[in-house]
Formats: sequence, structure tokens, C-alpha cells
Amino acid sequence: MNTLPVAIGLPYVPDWGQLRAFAPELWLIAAIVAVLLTPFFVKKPNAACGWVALVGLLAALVSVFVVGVDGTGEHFRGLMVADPVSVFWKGLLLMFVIGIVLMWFSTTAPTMHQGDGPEFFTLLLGATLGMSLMASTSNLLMLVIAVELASLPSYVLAGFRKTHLAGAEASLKYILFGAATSSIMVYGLSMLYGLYGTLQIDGPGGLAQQIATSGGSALLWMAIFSLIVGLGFKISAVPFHFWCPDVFEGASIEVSAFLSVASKGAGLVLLMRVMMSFASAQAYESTPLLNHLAVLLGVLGAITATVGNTAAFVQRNIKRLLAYSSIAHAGYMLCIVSLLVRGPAVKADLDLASTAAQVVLFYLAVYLFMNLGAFTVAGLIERETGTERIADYAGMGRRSPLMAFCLSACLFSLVGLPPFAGFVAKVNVFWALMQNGSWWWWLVGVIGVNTVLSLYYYVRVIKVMYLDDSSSAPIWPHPLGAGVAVVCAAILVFMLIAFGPINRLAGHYSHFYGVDQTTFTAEFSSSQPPP
Amino acid sequence: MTELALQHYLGVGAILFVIGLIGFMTRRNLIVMFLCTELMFQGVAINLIAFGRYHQNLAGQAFTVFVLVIAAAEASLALGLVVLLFRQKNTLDADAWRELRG
Amino acid sequence: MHYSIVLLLAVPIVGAIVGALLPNARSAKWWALLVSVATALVGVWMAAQFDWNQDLSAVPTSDRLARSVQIAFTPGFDSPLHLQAIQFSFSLGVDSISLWLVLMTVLLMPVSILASFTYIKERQKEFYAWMQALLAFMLGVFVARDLLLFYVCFELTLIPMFFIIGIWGGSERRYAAGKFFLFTFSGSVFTLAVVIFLGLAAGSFDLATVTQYAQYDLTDSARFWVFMGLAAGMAVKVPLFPVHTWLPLAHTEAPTAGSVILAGVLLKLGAYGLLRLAVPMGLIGPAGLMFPTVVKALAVLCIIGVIYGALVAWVQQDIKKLVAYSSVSHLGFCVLGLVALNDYGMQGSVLYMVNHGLSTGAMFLVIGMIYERYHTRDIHQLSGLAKQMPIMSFFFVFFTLSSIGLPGLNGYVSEFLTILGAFTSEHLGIGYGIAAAVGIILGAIYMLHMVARVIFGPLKVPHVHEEEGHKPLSRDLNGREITVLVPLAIAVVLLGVLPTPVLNSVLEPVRMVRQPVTAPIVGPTAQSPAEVAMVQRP
Amino acid sequence: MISILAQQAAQSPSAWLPVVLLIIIGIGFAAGNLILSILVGPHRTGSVKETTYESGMMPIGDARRRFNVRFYIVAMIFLVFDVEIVFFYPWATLFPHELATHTPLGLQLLIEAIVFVGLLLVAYFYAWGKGVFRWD
Repeated sequence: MNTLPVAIGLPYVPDWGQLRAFAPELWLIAAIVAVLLTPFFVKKPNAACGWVALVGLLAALVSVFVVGVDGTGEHFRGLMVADPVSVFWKGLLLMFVIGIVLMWFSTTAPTMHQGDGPEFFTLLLGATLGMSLMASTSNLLMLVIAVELASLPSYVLAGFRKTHLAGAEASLKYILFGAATSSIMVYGLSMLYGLYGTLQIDGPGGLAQQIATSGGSALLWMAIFSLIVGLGFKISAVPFHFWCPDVFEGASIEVSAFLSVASKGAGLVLLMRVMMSFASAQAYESTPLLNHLAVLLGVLGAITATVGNTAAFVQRNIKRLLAYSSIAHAGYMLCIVSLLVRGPAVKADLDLASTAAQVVLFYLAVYLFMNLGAFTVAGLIERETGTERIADYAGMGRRSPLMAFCLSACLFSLVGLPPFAGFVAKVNVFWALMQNGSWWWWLVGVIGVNTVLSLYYYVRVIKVMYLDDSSSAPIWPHPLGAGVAVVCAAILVFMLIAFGPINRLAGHYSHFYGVDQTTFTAEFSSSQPPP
Repeated sequence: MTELALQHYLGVGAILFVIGLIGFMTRRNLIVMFLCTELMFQGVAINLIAFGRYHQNLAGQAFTVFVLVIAAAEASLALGLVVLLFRQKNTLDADAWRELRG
Repeated sequence: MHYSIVLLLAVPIVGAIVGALLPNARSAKWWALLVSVATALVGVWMAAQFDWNQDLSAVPTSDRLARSVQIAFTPGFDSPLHLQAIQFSFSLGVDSISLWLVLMTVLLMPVSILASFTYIKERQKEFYAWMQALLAFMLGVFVARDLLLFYVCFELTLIPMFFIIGIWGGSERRYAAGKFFLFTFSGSVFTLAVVIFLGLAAGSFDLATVTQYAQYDLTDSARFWVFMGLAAGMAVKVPLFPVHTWLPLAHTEAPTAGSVILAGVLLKLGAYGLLRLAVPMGLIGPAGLMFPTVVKALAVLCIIGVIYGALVAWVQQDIKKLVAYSSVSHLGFCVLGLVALNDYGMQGSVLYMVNHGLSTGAMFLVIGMIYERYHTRDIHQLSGLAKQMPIMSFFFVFFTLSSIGLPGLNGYVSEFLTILGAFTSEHLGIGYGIAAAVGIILGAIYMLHMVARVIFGPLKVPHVHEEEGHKPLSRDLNGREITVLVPLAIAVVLLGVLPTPVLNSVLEPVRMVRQPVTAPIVGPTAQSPAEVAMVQRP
Repeated sequence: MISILAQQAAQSPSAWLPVVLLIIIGIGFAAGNLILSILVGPHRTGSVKETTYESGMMPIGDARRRFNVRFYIVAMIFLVFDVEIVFFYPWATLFPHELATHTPLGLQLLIEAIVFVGLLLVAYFYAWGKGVFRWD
């Protein structure tokens, strides 16, 4: 019997300094425990759990601001990083989930079976925890754990309406595809581990650096493909998008809203982090690996946007429409991620990669409010009238002027029309794409054509609301939900005015750990990767 | 008789994975489909263990532990869901559920 | 720093917000009229401030473009209205071309609001709020000195117009509104791409800077695509021949005020965009005109539009549709004069923009007044109105003659100049001029054909059921309606008799449009290092 | 680990003590339970009590019959909690070593394990409170 000649090493117990950067996650865990214990103290626990979750999320959000960007970077022996990008995403995510909880109070809460609340919020907070961890992973193991922690509760949330046959079916499809794609992803990651003998992505001896020195191989490509399969599923990029409309239709509306932003955003941030590591380790040389990867992501983004927009044309259900619209927007953002890979390679300039990250972060911030607003209005209308059909929105301009206005603002913003924030986001996208050489013009063209396509189906909803007459009774939406919708619409207008500061904020936070600009500029003339 | 080397383990892992993948894509029985995803996870686990041994570090084993847990969690979720659906439709045929289309 | 120009935008925007919050429809009406008249007064004040005899001969040519802009509002570098991240600046200013179009706009808006007092019967508050918002955005296009601001205002006009057509329009309003939105937006997406490209490449969105950059630093192929992208958005708006199909529908379905603004101002946004952006940035290079073939192709499209529009107008049964098609024809002249790229043609083209706004706007107003009384615009159901409505008939014939181009009225001068421009242009020539002249003859035929059927001949009007709850209108025009038409009639006569002030004042600016600026601007303006990195030239 | 244990065993026979202890405890637990149930448990007889024990199922009948859904729920709960044990394996390989060296790390590791078990217990109590383990 021979032993493994490996150093087991000292066991690792993180001290407070290490944990401090992850205070938001700790608050989320505390909130989960509190939610689980609530039914022991409260007779009708649904609303109480909602409040507990809200308090926990607020505490987590405050801790994001209090802790801020921790200068120490790597944590837990490189398992996780706390860098500006992850902090920005966590702030966005927590704000968004607070919105989702408020939305729950105004839409689903009264109909939810008493006693289901604790489970619902445990799952919601658990998925949130996973999604915030996804932004902080710098290790393949942590990547898998975070992705699964985000996925597993999402599967259940999708089928949470137990009496709803469509919900169960959606959940089934979701979990089937999810399990298959995640096993493919893990298989690919095992290949990466086999090739390079480490699970660490960044840093000396990390995957990115070894790939940079050893160049590409067929196995490497297989591994990268499978990683893109796994993350593409979360982002709902095109060949892996089938779950998205079904789940959005089958799930209750706040779950759809949650998945539309949080799941995609987390996937994108994670994809950006991995791609940024690859790109920076190549020392910003235009290597075939980076070029091919960029083309792959660009084509994926273009196809995703086009498929999402064309499929949205024929939708009669508002949730399915928003599902396909979210696929399209994921496509736009993927195009920018492709830029993050190739931009540095073309221009040998880190600023462009940072610009791309900034554009995606800004887009996510805008997209968050657009979708939250649109889903909230759809949920409020569904609660009052019980319908999700777009045709039943007829006369909404008179039946509920406020809701119709908020929904219109969100939809116009999704098209990218001034004066709404979506316009600024789109300008940013074009702006970033054009900085990256003539090859990128075709992406500009694709996004342009897609914007025109998308106009048609978004404006159709507005047309139904304002131009079709209906004798149906006026609607008085729940004040809390109405408040959420109004705040979203107001922010969309406000962002055009406050574009400068918010964009600067996104720019300020668009930096990844391990990609140090000064190191790069010092090293950039030599072909060796930075030490 | 040759000694067992890395490629033999990888071969077993790959065979398990591919059987799972093909099964997932061709079978229509829900339980079998889930079994197939489990099979894929087991292929991954064998891969990881073999690589861990090959690279002489424990990362592979640690990874395997988590893969097992994830597979178990997914399986228990899926089983719960299948029970729920079976009680509504009395069949395990994946094609029976087609409420959502388009 | 002149604040009158800020006031020009602020008054209608504030007006729109306040108007939407007013308690009842009656106050909203009068508030809208008050706001539009106040805006008009601001416009007049600007005209009084404007130095009409500005002499730029002492100014070096590279500065002329910037110096020709007066009454400018330029936010400082640290101002919140200046976004350093993308070099966007909320800068405003007018040269004489802009100012004439501003004056035309502020004249048309009060009259179309006044004309809607009885026409719009439901959801009045919304209607007047949208009209005021529309006014602000249209003026924004004319006074913007920043490319992105221009684009933002250009797009913003879509939303109010979409609702004005879609809510208060005729029976096909939903389809018309959707088509209008989709067509114009499709074109302008490509304009947006070019706008951002230019702003990025030039390091600034300032119009003068971008123009000079485009003329000196673009490669030929890039310049070609810049032109195509800019022209794509503008051509749909003008509209030029193959993409004009949204126009007749939108004009016909829109309520009267909507048609007036659509024909009078929105179409001019396209022509103005061609003049201000597409031609100087996409066609002119260091050595003058770069793409004569493109200019010829554009001119051919114009002429097809002129003839096609006239022929289709001839066979229309609906008088509003007839006037709508006449707009297709007339805007063909306008752009033809513009692409002639000589003094006559371009001066004529600018004058044409103003004239067409006045006379076609007035035509739509008169048609709206007929429609309010008889609820039909069918040429077969209306005949001999002169006997029943002599005052209306006078205005109808008067504006028709203006539109045809009767000497002494405004249409004559501009039509003559644009055709003269086409004849004498070095890129076009006699063939183009003759073809356009055929258009004039056709124009006279279809217009007079309509007048003969509707105004003269035996009296025939459809029987009208009185609507409940509304006071029936007087048989002929009432005092309010005459008040609406008289200012337009005066302007028509004035511009017909005294076109010289307009022509002289726009001479220098139009020359600057077609002549390259001699010295390029070197490098973007002062920036922080990070921003220099962001806006590096490709 | 086993090899380390074997090396230690070669040095002193007393190192086998834990193994002996484990065997004794294992047998003792099983036997003790049996004896306790004989002493303390109620004594009832009947036809049901006489049948073969099959975890509450009828031992004779069609093999393709449907199982009570409770079995699935308990199975799932068991699966989840059972799998958590795998996390104790790496922990257990390290903990004795740290304990032996008397570093403060030992205490911290214990606290970590307690936190882990505590989190599991919360879920367990929740399931309990929810009535998952109630059979009727």
C-alpha cells in the first residue's frame, strides 16, 4: 500500500479579515437560517418570512456599501476574489432581489399557500447567494459550486406553483436541461484540471497562465466549449435557450423576473471574469486562441440576439415575450463580452477591455430596472385581471394610466429609444464595438437590425395598451407594486440625465482582480505573461 | 497484461459520460433520463479522481466530493418533481408534458 | 451665452409637463395655445437678436462654420450638461438656416393647436401635452449643435407623433402609427451607428468639429458608409422615393394638427438633416464633392419622387391623400435643389422647406375644416363648395395656387430656384431640370383638378348627422378658423413678394455646407489621459 | 491514513486501542438497543406482528405495486443528509492531527464542524416542523 506523496497542508480556517469581504453572503446565509426558523415563532409565516428576507437583503446591501472594495483581492487561498466587478454586481443583485421581494408582496403573496413562504424565501435567498458567489469565483471548484447553488433553487422556484401544471412542466424541462448542461460543463472542467493540474484560474501557475504559455489544443477547446455550454445555459444563449420561455411562462411572475436578470447577469459576470483571465494572461497579444474565442462569442451573441428577437414576434403572452426579449438582450451583452476577449488582443490595450466590462455592467444596471419594471406591471395586471395575454391589455392606457405609462417606459427603454436609459446603454454598446476595428462592424449591423426587429414587438404592446379600446373596468394596482414600477420608470428617465456619474461608477468598478494595469503596461512589450 | 494507466481510467470516465449523454438524448422515460445525467456525473468523478492521482494533488478528490453532493442534490430534486408530475399524468413519458410550446 | 435659446426648449417642455397636470380639458387647450405663442415670441426675440448681416469674410475659413452659429449656448467643460465620458455636450445654437426653420415651426404650432380646439374631442389633455412636447423636440433638432443631441431630438419626435396619429387619427390609425414608427426608426438606427462612429472618431460630438473631421480624416470608403448611414435615416424622414410609403398613410390618418406638423415640420427634419449632416459629412471631402455618382443617384430618386408623387396624387379620391402625395412630389424638388450643390439650388431648397411647411400646412388645415363639417374628404362627394363656403374657398384656392407656384406667392420662387439649380449644376444638368419641370406641370394639373372638383361646379355636399353634445359649426369658416389661416396667408404673400432677405441670409451657410473647410482641426480638445485613451482614433 | 495508523501500530500495540473501542461500541450499540426494546418496549402480538418485517410493506403481492409517496420523501431527506457525511471525511482526516498538536486551530476546526452541523440541524428541524416525518 503506497501513499500519495502529496502534502495535505495545514487546514485552513479563515479569519475575520478574510470573511469581512464576504459579509453580504454571510448576511444572506443568516437570513436563510432566520427564514427557516420563522415558522416556529409565527403562526402564518408567509408575510413574516417576506419581511425577514427583506431585512436580511437590506443588511446584505448595506454591508456591500460598508465593506466596499476590499484591497486584498484573493480570499480563502484563491478560491474566491473580492474585486470591484464582483462588488458592483452584488450591489445590483441585492437591489434587484429587494425589488423582487417587494414585487412578491404585491403580486403572489395573497395567493401563496400559507406555509410555503419559508421555502420560497429560502430558495430565493439561496439562489441569490449562489449568484453573488458566481461573481467572485476564481477557481473551477468554486465556479461549479456557485453555479449549482444558483441553479438548484432556481429549478424548484420555477415549479413552485404546485397546482400549476405548466409550472411543474417548466421546472422539469429546466432541471433536465440544467442537469445535462452542468454535467457537460463539469466534464469539460475535469479536462481542464487534467490538462493543467490545477483548479485555480488566475495567478501564477493558474490555468489562464498555463494556457497562455502552452497554447491551444483540441482538448482545451473541448473544455472551453463545455464551459460555454454551462454558462450559456445560465445566460440562455441560443442553442441552450429552450428553457427560458417555458420557465418564464410556467413560473410565477416574480420568479420569472428574478431569473430574467439575476441568472443571466451572474452568468455574464462569471463569463467575463473567466474570459478576462484568459485574455490578460495572453499578455494582450493577438493569439489565435483569443481571436477564435472572440469570434465564437460574437457569433453566439449575434445569433442569440437574432433568434430572441425573431421568436418574440409571434408571442401572445407577455411573459413569453419578455422571455424572448431577455434572450435578445443577453445576446447584445454577449457581443460585448466577445469584445472583452478580442479588444485587448487587437489594440494591445487594457482600457478597451475595461471599457467592455464597463459597458456590460452599465447595461446590466439598466436592464435590471427595465425588466423589473416591466415584470412588475405585468404581475400587477395579472393579479387584478388574471390574464397574461397581450391582447387583454387593450385600453390599459385608460384603465390604469400609471401602469400603462410605466410599462411603456420600460418597453421603450428596452428598444433603446431616447429619453430612456436603454438608449444610453445601446449607445454604449455601439460605442464600445466601434472602438475595436473594422471586423466589428458586422456586429454593429446585426445589433442595428435587431433593434429594428425588436421595436416591432415592443411597440405592439404599447399599441394595444394605448390605441386599442376596451370597455373593461379600470384597474387599481397594489400600491407597493405600483411604487416599484414607478421607481423603475423614474430611474430609467433619471439615468439619461445622470448618465455621466453612473457610467463613471460602472467604469470605476469595471476592474478585475489579477488584471493589473500597471503590471500590464510594464510587461506589455515582452511576450512573457506578467509574473 | 499491462498496468492500469491514466488513459484507462479516462476511457472508463469517457464511456460512462457518453453513455449518459446518448441516453439522455435518446430515451424518453424521465427516470431514465435522470439516471443518464447521474451517469454523466459519475464519469466526471472518475475523470477527476484519475487526474488527481496523475497530478499528485488532492484538488481532484475535493472536486469529486462536491460533484457527488451536487449530483445527489439534483437527483433528489428531480425525483421529487417526477413524483409530482407522475401523480398528475400517470406516465413517465417526457412527451406527455407539452403544455408549453411556441 | 444666450439664454433665449434655452428658453426656446424649456418653455414647451415645462408647458407639456404642466399641461398634463391641468385639471380639465378646457384649461389644457388654452394653456397649450399660451405656451405655443410664448414659444413663438421667444423665437421672434431670437430673430431680433440675430445678426442677419454677419460678415464672415474676415474670419479664417476654418472658423467660419463655428462662427456662423449665433445665439449659442455652450455648456462649460465642467458643466453637468457636458458628459466627458463620451464627449457629449448639450450645446445649442442657430445659424440662419436653422433660424428660418425655427421661425416656421413656431408659427405653425400655435395655428395647429388653435385649429384642434373643436377637432379633438376626447383625451384632450394628453393631446395638447404631446403637441407641446413635440414642439420642444422639433425645435431641439433645429437648434442642436451636438450630433448626439441632434439624434436624440430627432428620435424623440417619434414618440409624440406615434401617439398623436395612433390615438386621435382616422380609422386606420393603428396601422398608420405603427408603420410610421417602424419606417423612421429602421432608418435612423443606422444613423445612430454612424453618429456614434463619428463622435468616437472625431473625439467630440460638436457639429463643427465632426464636420471638419469627416471632411479631412475619413477614408473614402468610410465616408461613403457615413453618408449611407446618415442618409438612411434622413431619406426615410424626407421621404425619398422608395421609402416614402409610410407618408401618405400617416398624413391621411393623422388628425389635422398632426398632419400639419408632420408635413410642415417633421419632413423638414429629414431635409435639414441631409443639409446639415449627410451632405457636408458624407459627400464633401478635402477636394470638394467626392461622390458625383451618389449625387446623381440621389437626384434621380428625387425626380422619380417628383413625377411619381404627382401622378399618384392625380388619381386620388381622398383630398387629404392627394395633398399627402403632393408632399412626396414637393420634397423631391427640395432635395433636388439641395443635391444640385450650387447657390441657386441650395438657397431654393432652404426656402422650399419653409414654403412647403407654410402652404402644405395651410392646405391640411383647410381640409381639416372641411372634414369637420362634412365628415368626408371624398372628391366625389364634395363639389361646388364655393357657393356654400366662400371664405373657405378663397383660402383653399389661395393656398393651392401657392402650392402650385403661382408667381407672386411663395411657392414660385423656391420651385424656380431649385429647378434653376438643377439646370446649372455641374453634377446634374439640363436633363434633370427638364424632368423636374415636367413635375411642375403635373403639379398644376392635379391641384387644379382638385380645386375644380371640390370648390367649383354644382353644389354637392353629403348629408351630415348632427353629433350629440357638440355645438354644430357654422356653415362657413368662423372667426377662430380665419384667425388660424390669416397669419399663414400673410406669410405666404410676404415670402412670395420679398424672398430676398431669406435668400441672402442663407447664402453664406449653404456655401459652407458644400465647400470643404480648408484647415483640419488637429486632435481632440483637451482631455484627461483616460479619456484620450477612450477616444483614440482608429 | 491507514498506513500512518499501521506505522504507529508497529511501534506500540496500544495504538490499536481505538479500533478495539470502535468494535466494542458498534456491537454494544446494536445489542444494547435490542435489550432495551425487550425490557422497555410494549409487548403486543397479532397476525400483523407475526409477518415478515418489510419496512411496513405487505411482503406478499405484485412487485409492481405503487409505494406510498412518504417513502420517496423520506428517501430524499435521507439522501440529502446522508450525502452531507461525505464532507466529514476530509475534515476527519485533519482534525485528530490538529488536536494532537494542541494548536488553536483544533478549536477552530471544531467550531467549523459545529457550524456545519448546526446549519444542517436547522434544515432538519424545519423538515420536522413541517411534518415530513409524520407517517399518517
